[in-house]
Amino acid sequence: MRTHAAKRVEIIIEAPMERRLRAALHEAGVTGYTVLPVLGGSGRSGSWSREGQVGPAGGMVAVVCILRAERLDALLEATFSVVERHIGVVTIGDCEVLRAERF
Amino acid sequence: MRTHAAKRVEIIIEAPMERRLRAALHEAGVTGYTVLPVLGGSGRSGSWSREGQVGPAGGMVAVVCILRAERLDALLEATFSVVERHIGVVTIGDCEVLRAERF
Amino acid sequence: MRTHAAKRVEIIIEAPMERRLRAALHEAGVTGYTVLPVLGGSGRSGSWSREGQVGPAGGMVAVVCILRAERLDALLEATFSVVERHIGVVTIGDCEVLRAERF
Amino acid sequence: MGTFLDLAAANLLSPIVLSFALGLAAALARSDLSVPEAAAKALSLYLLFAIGFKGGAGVAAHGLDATLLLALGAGVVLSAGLPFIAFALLRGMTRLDTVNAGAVAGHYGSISIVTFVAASSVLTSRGMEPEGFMVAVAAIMEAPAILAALWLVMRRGGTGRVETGLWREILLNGSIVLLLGAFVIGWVTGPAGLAEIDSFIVAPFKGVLCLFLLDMGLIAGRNLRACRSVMTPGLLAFGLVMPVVGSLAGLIAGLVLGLSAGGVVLMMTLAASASYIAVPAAMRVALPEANPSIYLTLSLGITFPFNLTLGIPLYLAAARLATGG
Amino acid sequence: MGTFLDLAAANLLSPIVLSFALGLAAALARSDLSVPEAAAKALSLYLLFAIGFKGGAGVAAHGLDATLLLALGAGVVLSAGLPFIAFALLRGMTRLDTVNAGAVAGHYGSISIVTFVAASSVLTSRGMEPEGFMVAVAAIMEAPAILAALWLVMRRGGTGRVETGLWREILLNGSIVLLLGAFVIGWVTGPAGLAEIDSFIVAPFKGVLCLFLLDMGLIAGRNLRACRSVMTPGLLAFGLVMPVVGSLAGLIAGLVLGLSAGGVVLMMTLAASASYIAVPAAMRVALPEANPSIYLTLSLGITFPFNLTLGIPLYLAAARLATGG
Amino acid sequence: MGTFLDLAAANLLSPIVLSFALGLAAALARSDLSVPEAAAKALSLYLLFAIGFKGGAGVAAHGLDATLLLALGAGVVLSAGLPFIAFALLRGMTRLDTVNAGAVAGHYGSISIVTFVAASSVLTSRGMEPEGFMVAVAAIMEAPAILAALWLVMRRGGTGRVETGLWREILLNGSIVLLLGAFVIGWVTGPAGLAEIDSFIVAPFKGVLCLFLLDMGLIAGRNLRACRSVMTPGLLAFGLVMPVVGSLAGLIAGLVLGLSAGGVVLMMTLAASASYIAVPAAMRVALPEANPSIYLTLSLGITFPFNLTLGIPLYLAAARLATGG
Ligand SMILES: Nc1ncnc2c1ncn2[C@@H]1O[C@H](COP(=O)(O)O)[C@@H](O)[C@H]1O
Ligand SMILES: Nc1ncnc2c1ncn2[C@@H]1O[C@H](COP(=O)(O)O)[C@@H](O)[C@H]1O
Ligand SMILES: Nc1ncnc2c1ncn2[C@@H]1O[C@H](COP(=O)(O)O)[C@@H](O)[C@H]1O
Ligand code: NA
Ligand code: NA
Ligand code: NA
Repeated sequence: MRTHAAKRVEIIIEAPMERRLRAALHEAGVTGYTVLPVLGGSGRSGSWSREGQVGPAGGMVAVVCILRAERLDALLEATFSVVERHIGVVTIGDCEVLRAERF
Repeated sequence: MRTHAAKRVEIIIEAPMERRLRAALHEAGVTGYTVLPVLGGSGRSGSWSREGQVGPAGGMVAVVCILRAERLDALLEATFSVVERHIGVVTIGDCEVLRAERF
Repeated sequence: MRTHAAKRVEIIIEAPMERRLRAALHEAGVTGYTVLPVLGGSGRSGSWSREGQVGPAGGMVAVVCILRAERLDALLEATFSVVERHIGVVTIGDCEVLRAERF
Repeated sequence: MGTFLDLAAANLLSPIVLSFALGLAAALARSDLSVPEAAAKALSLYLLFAIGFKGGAGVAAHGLDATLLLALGAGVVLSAGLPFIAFALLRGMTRLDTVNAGAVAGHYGSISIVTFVAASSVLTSRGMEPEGFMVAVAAIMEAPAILAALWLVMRRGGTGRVETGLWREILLNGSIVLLLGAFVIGWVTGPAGLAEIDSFIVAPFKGVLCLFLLDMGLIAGRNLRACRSVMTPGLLAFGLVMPVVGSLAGLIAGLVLGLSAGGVVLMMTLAASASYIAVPAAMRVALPEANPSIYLTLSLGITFPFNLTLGIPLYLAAARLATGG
Repeated sequence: MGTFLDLAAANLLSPIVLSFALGLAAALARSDLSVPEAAAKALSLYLLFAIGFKGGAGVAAHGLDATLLLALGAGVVLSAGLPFIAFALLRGMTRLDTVNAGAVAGHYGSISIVTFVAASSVLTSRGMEPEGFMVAVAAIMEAPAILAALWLVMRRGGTGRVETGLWREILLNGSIVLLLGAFVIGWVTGPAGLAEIDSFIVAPFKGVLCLFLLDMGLIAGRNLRACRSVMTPGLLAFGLVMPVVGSLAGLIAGLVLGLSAGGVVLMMTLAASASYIAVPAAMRVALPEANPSIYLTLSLGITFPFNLTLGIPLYLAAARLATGG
Repeated sequence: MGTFLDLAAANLLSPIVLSFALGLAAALARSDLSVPEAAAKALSLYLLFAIGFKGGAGVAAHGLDATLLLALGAGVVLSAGLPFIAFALLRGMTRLDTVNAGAVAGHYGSISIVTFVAASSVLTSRGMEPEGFMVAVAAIMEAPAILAALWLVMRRGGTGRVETGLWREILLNGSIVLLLGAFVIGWVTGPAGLAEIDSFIVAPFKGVLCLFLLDMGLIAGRNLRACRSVMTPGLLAFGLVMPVVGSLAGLIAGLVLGLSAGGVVLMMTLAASASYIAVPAAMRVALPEANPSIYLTLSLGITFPFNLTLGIPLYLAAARLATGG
């Protein structure tokens, strides 16, 4: 089956910043992404889990975005403007996609 | 530690199609996969989030499937038969696995 | 935007083992990871979904860990000590990261 | 007319409708107020269980006769017939293509159980106890409309796919099973069973309904915000006219069957309401080319609020007039 | 015998058992009816809190004597002892290997708190108030069985691993902590405390139990469907015989302690029931080689439904006969 | 003093406080007891809806005068003013930098609605019905403190960012909207509306509060365990002193306004309590450099338990003394 090269970007970010990340992606013309829930984690600021949370301030979400390589920079710039001062992890990987006309 | 090359396929698909995808994978002999919940997303048909949903019709799930490269085509064909007329994103990436005898 | 090479490890493991995996990672000096919920799946021990579960014994979680290549072996060893006798899938992929000083 | 205005005013100022309005307003103002999905689903399980059980206990208390079978038959006819009327109206009033018109039509033959619950609650407050078996009529009306809609589309060359397994999904969908199951349990255990659990399913019922409608308001509001673009004046008009047309069919059916005034109101409400759970899920599978924004916005964003606020008092006034009840 | 048949018939037609049956039937028919995990967990928190609190308030009302300590001791002995009987039966009746037999045996020494709750609710309906402290006996019976099971496996060269941290997990598992904590709160605040919150924990209790058992039926049914393949006639027979054997041990313990008829029923129920939450979680960690399908299907798919439907009326009839109560 | 000790003892032994203590103890002992996030959120929606509705129904019953407006004004002044006092205390008692001190100060100007609910519940038990409009005062006190805190930080060269959209998020956050919305619904539907749903929002209220506080105890305990390292004696002292200082400001405001004894208690409680939902979320966005461990541990781990256990009886005793009520 024919596939096409693309990039898979994964952004783990604080829940209160999700709306802002979505807006920044939108402005940068990145309109395809999927948001996954996060149960807990660990990082420099310690270990946390959803059970110990009250309200949305402490949680995180993972945003997965598949896009063509040439649009990667626009996405990274938009993402960086949001995560800059905030907690967050951004990774980029290579992948192949089916139905490339979607991206 | 010894690892072995494999493929990682990620399928983002409408929740009402999950049962059908599972069945198609099963028929194609792909019996190893994991289903993750999805909170929301954005695509050509606009932006959505779980909060605005009623019933299962609008939600999506992510299916992750690790398998040996030689079985990839069977999986893609099975997947395509299900997502063909439906909303859905399919990506394929390379990975290494521990305990390759499982795949 | 400048990025740096890193590894992305994904561990799918039974929920009752999550605490032990966290502890093992911590001991191995791996302090950055994120835990995602899992809805269901299929493997050699059959197919399951969260709906058919009672109590935490049957569920699984996915742990995603981004780290520098040179620390990969420590992580795999720690992980293996926990998943050895248990159900679980471990995959390793290549990725690039923003803000490499975090890893 | 005075009756209708009085009824409408009383209805609009009830905690139930105001809770819905609160949710709607919050969503339109883009507040982040939200009811967790699991909690909303739990509330709906509660409402289905309670309304089914009470219906069954009512049947146990008042006995049963041939009217039940006739009412079930009328439900099937309404559910399968209304999509044809809806389809014709849609082709006349809007520019929807066959697939989308068929998908929307299917929603209007089927029913909204929450609208049914809200109408039941209004009837209970007014002492107009309806026939308990109307719960079974509600359940039987969910599915036939889907068949009618697919037939409408396929007759015109559409590629609706009625796949193996879809029928089981539709007929055994959770809401139907719980509603009918609770109905049977209520019937079997009767008033004694009801007495055992009435402080769970009767006393707090209306309060739970308030919280549930708060969430419905939030969802309807978010839906309206997201889907403004698909709304045309024609669609909007259809979303307001179709429930009234449907309710007339329900009125006739109710009168022919000789139902009580309360029963007639429920029959009208069922015919007037549009599905937003079972049918959308089936349409995603069978008619993936149809645009969900259109049918969801119509049934959830237009017709549901209309029925909840003005429709129910209208049907109440009409049923009273017609039955002299 | 007449008594048992009457009791069984009444029990089988109660809303509680019918709700369970509805869930079971829905799952076997592959309906997509489901209770969200968070809602099911919330219901179980409610039930544990309510039953613990009421038990404690009961102790506060009726005072306490040495029987509590003796009952706790009996609970420990039953929990640690029954796995040996279960293990012997399993080796005789089935072809399970040591590890699987040990794992199953551990489940049958421990208890199912929902079975306990259902039995309590039946007793309350019949005016047979049991001793409040039976809640504490239930809590203390959860863990000893695990130790016994691991000992059984390791004695035969199995590699059960009793890792640091596992004991804390077992002894401080959420259910035990909440049950005992609520028991203490009920005891401390007494009837006055109960009066403050009884419209939350007493009045709606049975209705909540219905919804919870609906979910238990769904889970048991899904489990049975998924795990048909592991069921053998021998295992099935064990799943039906072992609760009766256990209940006899419970009967003897209850009579020796001089408990009330209600207390004897609860002691029998505890001994007869098998764990499907705490022990499976512990076994996944300590005996990962054991097949969860076997022990979950036995305790959840066979023994739990048996106890809920026929077991409880049987124990009730036996306890009445034996105590003359 | 005798009064305070009596009140404190009665409060400490209430099911509400004991449930909180149970959660705290379970978390500190590392039990895995937990309330699912969706269930906890549902409980809080219930509490907000119920307390708002009852407040509004109270206003409908007792009428309204200029005191409401004055009380709202006092709320704004307290909310905007207390951060300055808190900031000064923090700079004196601790070594927090500007950003962290500002972030903490903002929490103490704002309020904890659960503390308010707990105080209301104590007042209701004692027959000291407070003014219904205090619910609106609670809502209005959430936001001004955030503005004050950001001003404090920016004045000293900090880079607090008050981005477009943040204000809408703060003012339309779900809790405020639900609380005020339910207040309005209660007001519009009045005692008749309350009668329709009181078996949902009045009767089970205290029991629901118990379960909710169980979860608050779990969260506070987990927070304390995770954040021990950031706690210094200075911070601890601040977390105990600040609520008392705040309550004095509230006392003065309540007396000046001429509130009832119950109203004075609530005003003191609002001033004394610290936010742990709305303000932390706003601070993550506006002051990301501030350490969440510090402000969450202070408001959730220190001040909240203090208010719940000793604070409320203290404010009750003080208000009685001061109003002679
Ligand atoms: N190396 C990593 N791999 C995966 N997730 C991470 C990593 N580092 C941090 N995270 C996630 O980001 C959150 C905040 O990280 P930090 O700012 O380092 O405390 C953590 O709780 C994790 O959920
Ligand atoms: N490029 C993408 N990357 C990740 N997820 C996507 C992408 N495009 C679409 N999706 C997901 O697929 C759903 C439907 O997409 P669409 O059919 O384009 O509206 C979206 O809501 C997203 O959850
Ligand atoms: N090849 C695979 N790809 C993704 N997930 C898998 C795979 N194999 C197993 N899993 C996950 O691991 C769980 C247990 O697998 P198993 O031990 O093979 O039954 C499954 O239920 C899946 O969630
Ligand atoms: Na209809
Ligand atoms: Na047992
Ligand atoms: Na305050």
